[in-house]
Amino acid sequence: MIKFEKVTKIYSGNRTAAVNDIDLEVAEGEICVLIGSSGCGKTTLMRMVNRLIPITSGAIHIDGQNIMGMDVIELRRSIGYVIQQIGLFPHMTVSDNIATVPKLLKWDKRRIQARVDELLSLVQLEPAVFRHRYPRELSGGQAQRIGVARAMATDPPVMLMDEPFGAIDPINREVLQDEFLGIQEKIRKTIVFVTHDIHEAIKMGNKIALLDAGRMVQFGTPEALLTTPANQFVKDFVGADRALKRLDLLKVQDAMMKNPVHCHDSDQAEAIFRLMQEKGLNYLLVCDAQDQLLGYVNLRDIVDYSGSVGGRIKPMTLTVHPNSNLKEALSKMLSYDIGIVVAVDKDNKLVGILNTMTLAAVVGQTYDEQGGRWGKITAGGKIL
Amino acid sequence: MIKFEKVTKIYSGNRTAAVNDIDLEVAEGEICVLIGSSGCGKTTLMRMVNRLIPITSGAIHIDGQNIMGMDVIELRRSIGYVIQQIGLFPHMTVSDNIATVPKLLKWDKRRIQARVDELLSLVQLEPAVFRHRYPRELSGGQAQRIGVARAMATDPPVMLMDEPFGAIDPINREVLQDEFLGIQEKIRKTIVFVTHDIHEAIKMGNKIALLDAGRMVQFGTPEALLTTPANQFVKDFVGADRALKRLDLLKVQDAMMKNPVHCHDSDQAEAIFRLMQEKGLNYLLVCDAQDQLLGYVNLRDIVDYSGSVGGRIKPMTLTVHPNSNLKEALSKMLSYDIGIVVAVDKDNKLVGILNTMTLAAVVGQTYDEQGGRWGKITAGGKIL
Amino acid sequence: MEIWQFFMQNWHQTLVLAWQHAWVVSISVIIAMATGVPIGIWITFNDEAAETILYIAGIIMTIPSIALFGIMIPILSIFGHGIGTLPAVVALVLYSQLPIIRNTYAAIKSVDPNIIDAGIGMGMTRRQVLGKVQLPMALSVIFAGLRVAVVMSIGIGAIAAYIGAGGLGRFIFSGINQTYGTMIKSGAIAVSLMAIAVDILFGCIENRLVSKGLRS
Amino acid sequence: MEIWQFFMQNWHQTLVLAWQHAWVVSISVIIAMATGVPIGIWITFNDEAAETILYIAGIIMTIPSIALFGIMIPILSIFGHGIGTLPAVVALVLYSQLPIIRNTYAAIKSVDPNIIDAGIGMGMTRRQVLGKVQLPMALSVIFAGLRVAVVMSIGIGAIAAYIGAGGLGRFIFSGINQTYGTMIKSGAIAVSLMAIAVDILFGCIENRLVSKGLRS
Amino acid sequence: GAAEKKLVIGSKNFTEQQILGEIMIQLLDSRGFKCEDKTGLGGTLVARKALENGQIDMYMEYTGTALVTILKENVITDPKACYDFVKKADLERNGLVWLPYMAFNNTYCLLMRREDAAQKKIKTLSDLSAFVKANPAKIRFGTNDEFYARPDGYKPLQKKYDFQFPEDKIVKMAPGLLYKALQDADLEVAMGFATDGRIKGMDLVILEDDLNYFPVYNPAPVTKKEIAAKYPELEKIFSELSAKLDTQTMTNLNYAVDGEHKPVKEVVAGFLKAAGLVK
Ligand SMILES: Nc1ncnc2c1ncn2[C@@H]1O[C@H](COP(=O)(O)OP(=O)(O)OP(=O)(O)O)[C@@H](O)[C@H]1O
Ligand SMILES: Nc1ncnc2c1ncn2[C@@H]1O[C@H](COP(=O)(O)OP(=O)(O)OP(=O)(O)O)[C@@H](O)[C@H]1O
Ligand SMILES: [Mg+2]
Ligand SMILES: [Mg+2]
Repeated sequence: MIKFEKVTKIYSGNRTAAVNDIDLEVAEGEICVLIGSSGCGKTTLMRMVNRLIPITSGAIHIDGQNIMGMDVIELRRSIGYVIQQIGLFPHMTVSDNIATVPKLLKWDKRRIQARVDELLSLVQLEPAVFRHRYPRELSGGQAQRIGVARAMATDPPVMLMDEPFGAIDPINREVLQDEFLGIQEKIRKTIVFVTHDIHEAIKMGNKIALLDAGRMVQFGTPEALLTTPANQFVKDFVGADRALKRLDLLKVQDAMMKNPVHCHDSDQAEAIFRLMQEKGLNYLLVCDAQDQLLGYVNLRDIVDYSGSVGGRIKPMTLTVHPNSNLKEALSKMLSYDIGIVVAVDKDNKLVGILNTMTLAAVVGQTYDEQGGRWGKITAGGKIL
Repeated sequence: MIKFEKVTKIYSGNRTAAVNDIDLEVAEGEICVLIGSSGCGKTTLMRMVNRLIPITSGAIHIDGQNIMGMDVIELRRSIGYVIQQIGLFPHMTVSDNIATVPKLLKWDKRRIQARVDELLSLVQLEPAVFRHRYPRELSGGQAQRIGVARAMATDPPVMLMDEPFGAIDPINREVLQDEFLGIQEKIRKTIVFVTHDIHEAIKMGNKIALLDAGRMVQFGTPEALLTTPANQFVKDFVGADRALKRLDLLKVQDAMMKNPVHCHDSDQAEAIFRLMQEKGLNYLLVCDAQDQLLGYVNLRDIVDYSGSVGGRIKPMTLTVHPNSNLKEALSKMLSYDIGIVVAVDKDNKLVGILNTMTLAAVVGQTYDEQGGRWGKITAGGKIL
Repeated sequence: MEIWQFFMQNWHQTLVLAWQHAWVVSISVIIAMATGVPIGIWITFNDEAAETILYIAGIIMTIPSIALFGIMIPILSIFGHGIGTLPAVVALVLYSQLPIIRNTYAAIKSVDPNIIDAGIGMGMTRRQVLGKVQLPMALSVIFAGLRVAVVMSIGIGAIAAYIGAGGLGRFIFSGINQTYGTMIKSGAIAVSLMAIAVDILFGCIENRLVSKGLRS
Repeated sequence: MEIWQFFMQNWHQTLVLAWQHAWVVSISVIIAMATGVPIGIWITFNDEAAETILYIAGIIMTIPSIALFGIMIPILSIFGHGIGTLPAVVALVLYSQLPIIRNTYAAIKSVDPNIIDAGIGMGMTRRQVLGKVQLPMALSVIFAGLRVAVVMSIGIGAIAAYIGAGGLGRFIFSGINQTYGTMIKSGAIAVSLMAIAVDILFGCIENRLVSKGLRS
Repeated sequence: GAAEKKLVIGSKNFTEQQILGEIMIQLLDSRGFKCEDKTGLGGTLVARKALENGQIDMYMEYTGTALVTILKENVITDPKACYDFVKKADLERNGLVWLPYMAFNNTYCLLMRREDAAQKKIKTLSDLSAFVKANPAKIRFGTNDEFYARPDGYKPLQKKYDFQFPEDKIVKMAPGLLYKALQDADLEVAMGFATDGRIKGMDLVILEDDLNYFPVYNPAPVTKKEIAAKYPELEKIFSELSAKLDTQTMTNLNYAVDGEHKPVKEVVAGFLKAAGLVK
């Protein structure tokens, strides 16, 4: 647990505080994401934790112990620090960079080598290719990943990560985030994580702290930040599309309507036709006897058709997995103009259905005390 | 215009090419965004343009002239280069850093100072505070912005920007992007722009080039990348939510249904009630005589009410500007469970209405040759 | 105390010798800087020349001053300056080259290549990269070389006495020949004081020239 | 040619003197490195000591060798080594301090603070930051100082002859006294050759020690 | 008016030479010359080269030094014969004119501490030879390189007196330091110069050259042919000086500077006055 108590930092020569009276508690085993505008004091706040810069006033405690009372070397060794400027040692190979702390701790050679290779693979770099490179022979994103690997080398219980994935492409970033979260699930480290990417903040953070000009503006779960932003600044920061961003947090299974209306391929077309007409439906999903999705039927197609609906099924490709996030579902929904998306499990069993209303029902608020239809939009509609 | 012809780069000591047989044409006055996984050769490709690294084979032409035939100093002076590693001169103040090239060109002092202040303001840094700082006294994002300002100092006709906004928070980044696009609208520079942020790529790029392992995978408009990704790699790269991303490209006015159904506050409640019942509407928008949006009426509220509907109006806050992008509109739409959002112009005049169907109509494809309703979703609906 | 007395008794001569010493050394140092630093810079462009130049500077440094004078007298006599200030200055300039050239070379070579890259990328000429980036960043190490050279020059400036250029070396050599400890010490102390004074001066210049942005 | 003849005729003495010279210089250089580098490192931690130490090293460098011997003979005579190798070594060690200390100091001070920061942030002790970060990165500039000191030592190693420690200085001083040009030149050439040889040796060591990652 | 009679006077850089240089300056100044002071040059090599190349007009060289180290001839032990030979040879070979030589002989000598010599009962070089033969390990000998290597130096001396210091007991060092080393008992025997003031000052004794081995070293002003021709009066001026500078006088002058630390100028002025050479 890292606890900041009224922490203030004023750089000599500056008139304003870089970090101003911050109270913050990062719970044991949690990831606390720091976000905020450029220059708001995120790096400064971090660097006070491992005593790279002195605190002007206030105190920081780790696991209840004031950091000023701890042995500074041990303090820093117990903290993995990913530097914003990357800061690889230019005179050391990639392998030596990663092995820096293990070597300080006098791990034996084989263990070090194994760990280096493991970490290189973790950050998606081929050990055989990169082990003996020097930093100047790396691309920006590769160097950044080596920086992350170096900080993780000894699996320190606390990590300070200053924009660790900032220079990495989306695919690799997602892989790294997932790997990292995977590790975090097993070894619960206490992590302070800076990012400028709200999606990353939402994905990685158990808590998010939003700073502005050295002060804490809001501290809470990603959910809280998106749903109840404390003020206009927070709203601006998370973006006008914050409702959409909340979809990142949610899974299809949280929002979908379970057991949606459908028929079976063995049902008689006439009966289904009548039913659809009665309910005013133009389409209906069709499953087999095991409830596996087969497709859908179009009202038109079964007019004057006798036999089972199975003969008139059209394939349904707009499906999502109940575990996917709602963003993806929404995107699929918008990819075609039908306004729904169907959730099937890994056995292709129909498990739910989503439309925009159901999405809004999860992330949105009720606008009027009573639901109702706005009706079909009349393009170029005249005044009534 | 920058033209790459079969450009290949193999770093000495490497077995594989960092840039492999790239053909690319960045049109005059356009921004070409380079994206691709970390280490795919973006920086390498850029640095060949201003001859910071030699080309192994192939040729690069600027405005039809082979760069190898140009005076290298003039070539570089005509190109603003934002370095991925920022690379500020540590021994110079912020102001001197920005003024480097103007000083080389012997601009007079007053002009330099005015330009420095202008650029500092442009990158959202208070000149009075930052002018005399040294790079080590800046935060990561501040330093990066100085790097951008420095490259823009003499308004070079060509710019190479290597992740110029990577370390900047979303608010400032958006401001910078907009300022930059504003400038670009006036002074049409030819720009190569690297980013890892697909949103940024979509927003900034006239064209996007996606590289993988040194090779060009797809080159086209952002639209094309999102709608017709060349292969699975491109799909993965732009993300599963690429339909949503397309919303970034579109404005409300491109998608909204114009002249939606509505009534006027002076209309008689009985007539409107009848009309709504007839059309099966629960809600209806209400405008005044000048077509300014006043709010909406709920069917329930005008039952047994006589008089003009003006007396029963509820306020309508879910409005967007026709110029906002669709992402924002969708987000608003999802914020409440009513499934529509109303577009009003700056005079609060009702100009259109959006729902998910209209959105899908713009970004999505028609799933079935004939539209129709999937009907109300029945939660826990039984098999019919 | 004796030393104080010595100075009191010989204040006039002390001043004259100190002045001669300072004069010879200042000229030498200025010339040595004006040659050594550019040479050091130049050889950063030319690795082959670098070796040769550094070896030559090394060889020069190993030539005993008397031998050097023996070589120079016939040559400089052609211009009527076989003895006196000129050969002393030439000798000091030659001896100062190695520390100045080598430090300038090493300093410029060890500037962070990323920063140089930034300069080149902005369209600086080689000369501009040097003047605006490499030199300012290498300054403190170049100054280390200069300060060694200056102190060394003041020290071996005593040899000016060998060749009739006077200087505080006169006290020292006379003192040695006379086994006159006080005189030796007085000469040595005067030289040391001068060395410290000039070193402090150079420290101040260094402080003014080295950018605040480079200090940690 | 004469010189070649001289060497042929005096090969035995040449070898003996060269050996003495090399011996005195090697010991001196090793001791000078073993003292100067640590002192240079130490004063990076202590800015006040830095000034003092550097001034002292400067003063020492300005003391003429003969005067230095004059001071040392009575002191070292106490241990029965008033003359011979010991005072020669002491003198060379003392003279080498300034270039070594100053370069070590300047080199370490000019290492990029961001990189040092990375080391400190990882929990390195001061000593480890020094050994693993600062020294390796400062190495080429430190070597510049060492190489100046070594060449200088070989050059002024000739003074060992003054104090009965032999060395190639004997050729030079005898030659000077006898106005025997060939002998002077032979001595000077032998010294220069030794200086170049040792400088090349140090160049190789430097090449091996300085990380490939730092070369541009 | 008459053209100024300008002369540049040099000297080597040890005390006796400084005194001789100053004597020439003061003497010539009093006889209507205008002298420029370039005394204190760093040794025979520098002074001689400076003279040959016209950088100085005159300095005092020792006959023995010129004979042996410059002209590379064999030793002559008679002062007059030596002088005559050098004068003739230097004029013929190098165009240099030797003016009248001074009476004193600053030859080499071997020195010991007074009480040590008394204790070891050594008075002459023959005594030393005997002692060394008897106790080779008990005696250390200091010399400068020049004496050690000179054709009229240490090696022939050994031959003449038939003795040999063990090679490891021979210490070669700078002459300025020899006296100090001898005084500090780092040495038992050291070479020296007969007129050196420190012999008196440090209470040392000269071992008598009972076999007349050492060559003669009478100093004489040396100048270029052209100067000697231009100023014929020089001959007379220095012949006046010649007789006044005997070994005892020179030793005393040296002692006044080396031992009593009086300024050279003052010592010389006193001498010239006392000798009646200037008023
Ligand atoms: N000096 C060098 N020597 C050897 N290999 C190099 C060198 N510089 C870059 N590379 C390699 O070339 C490839 C392309 O590097 P480049 O810097 O162009 O990548 P990039 O696309 O800019 O990546 P990033 O997004 O991570 O900055 C990488 O695999 C890198 O490891
Ligand atoms: N050494 C320093 N001296 C003076 N001011 C400094 C120093 N370091 C940082 N600052 C200032 O303190 C403020 C906070 O800096 P900090 O580096 O903590 O910002 P940050 O939140 O990490 O920003 P970014 O996202 O841009 O990295 C900034 O305004 C910066 O200019
Ligand atoms: Mg930061
Ligand atoms: Mg890159």
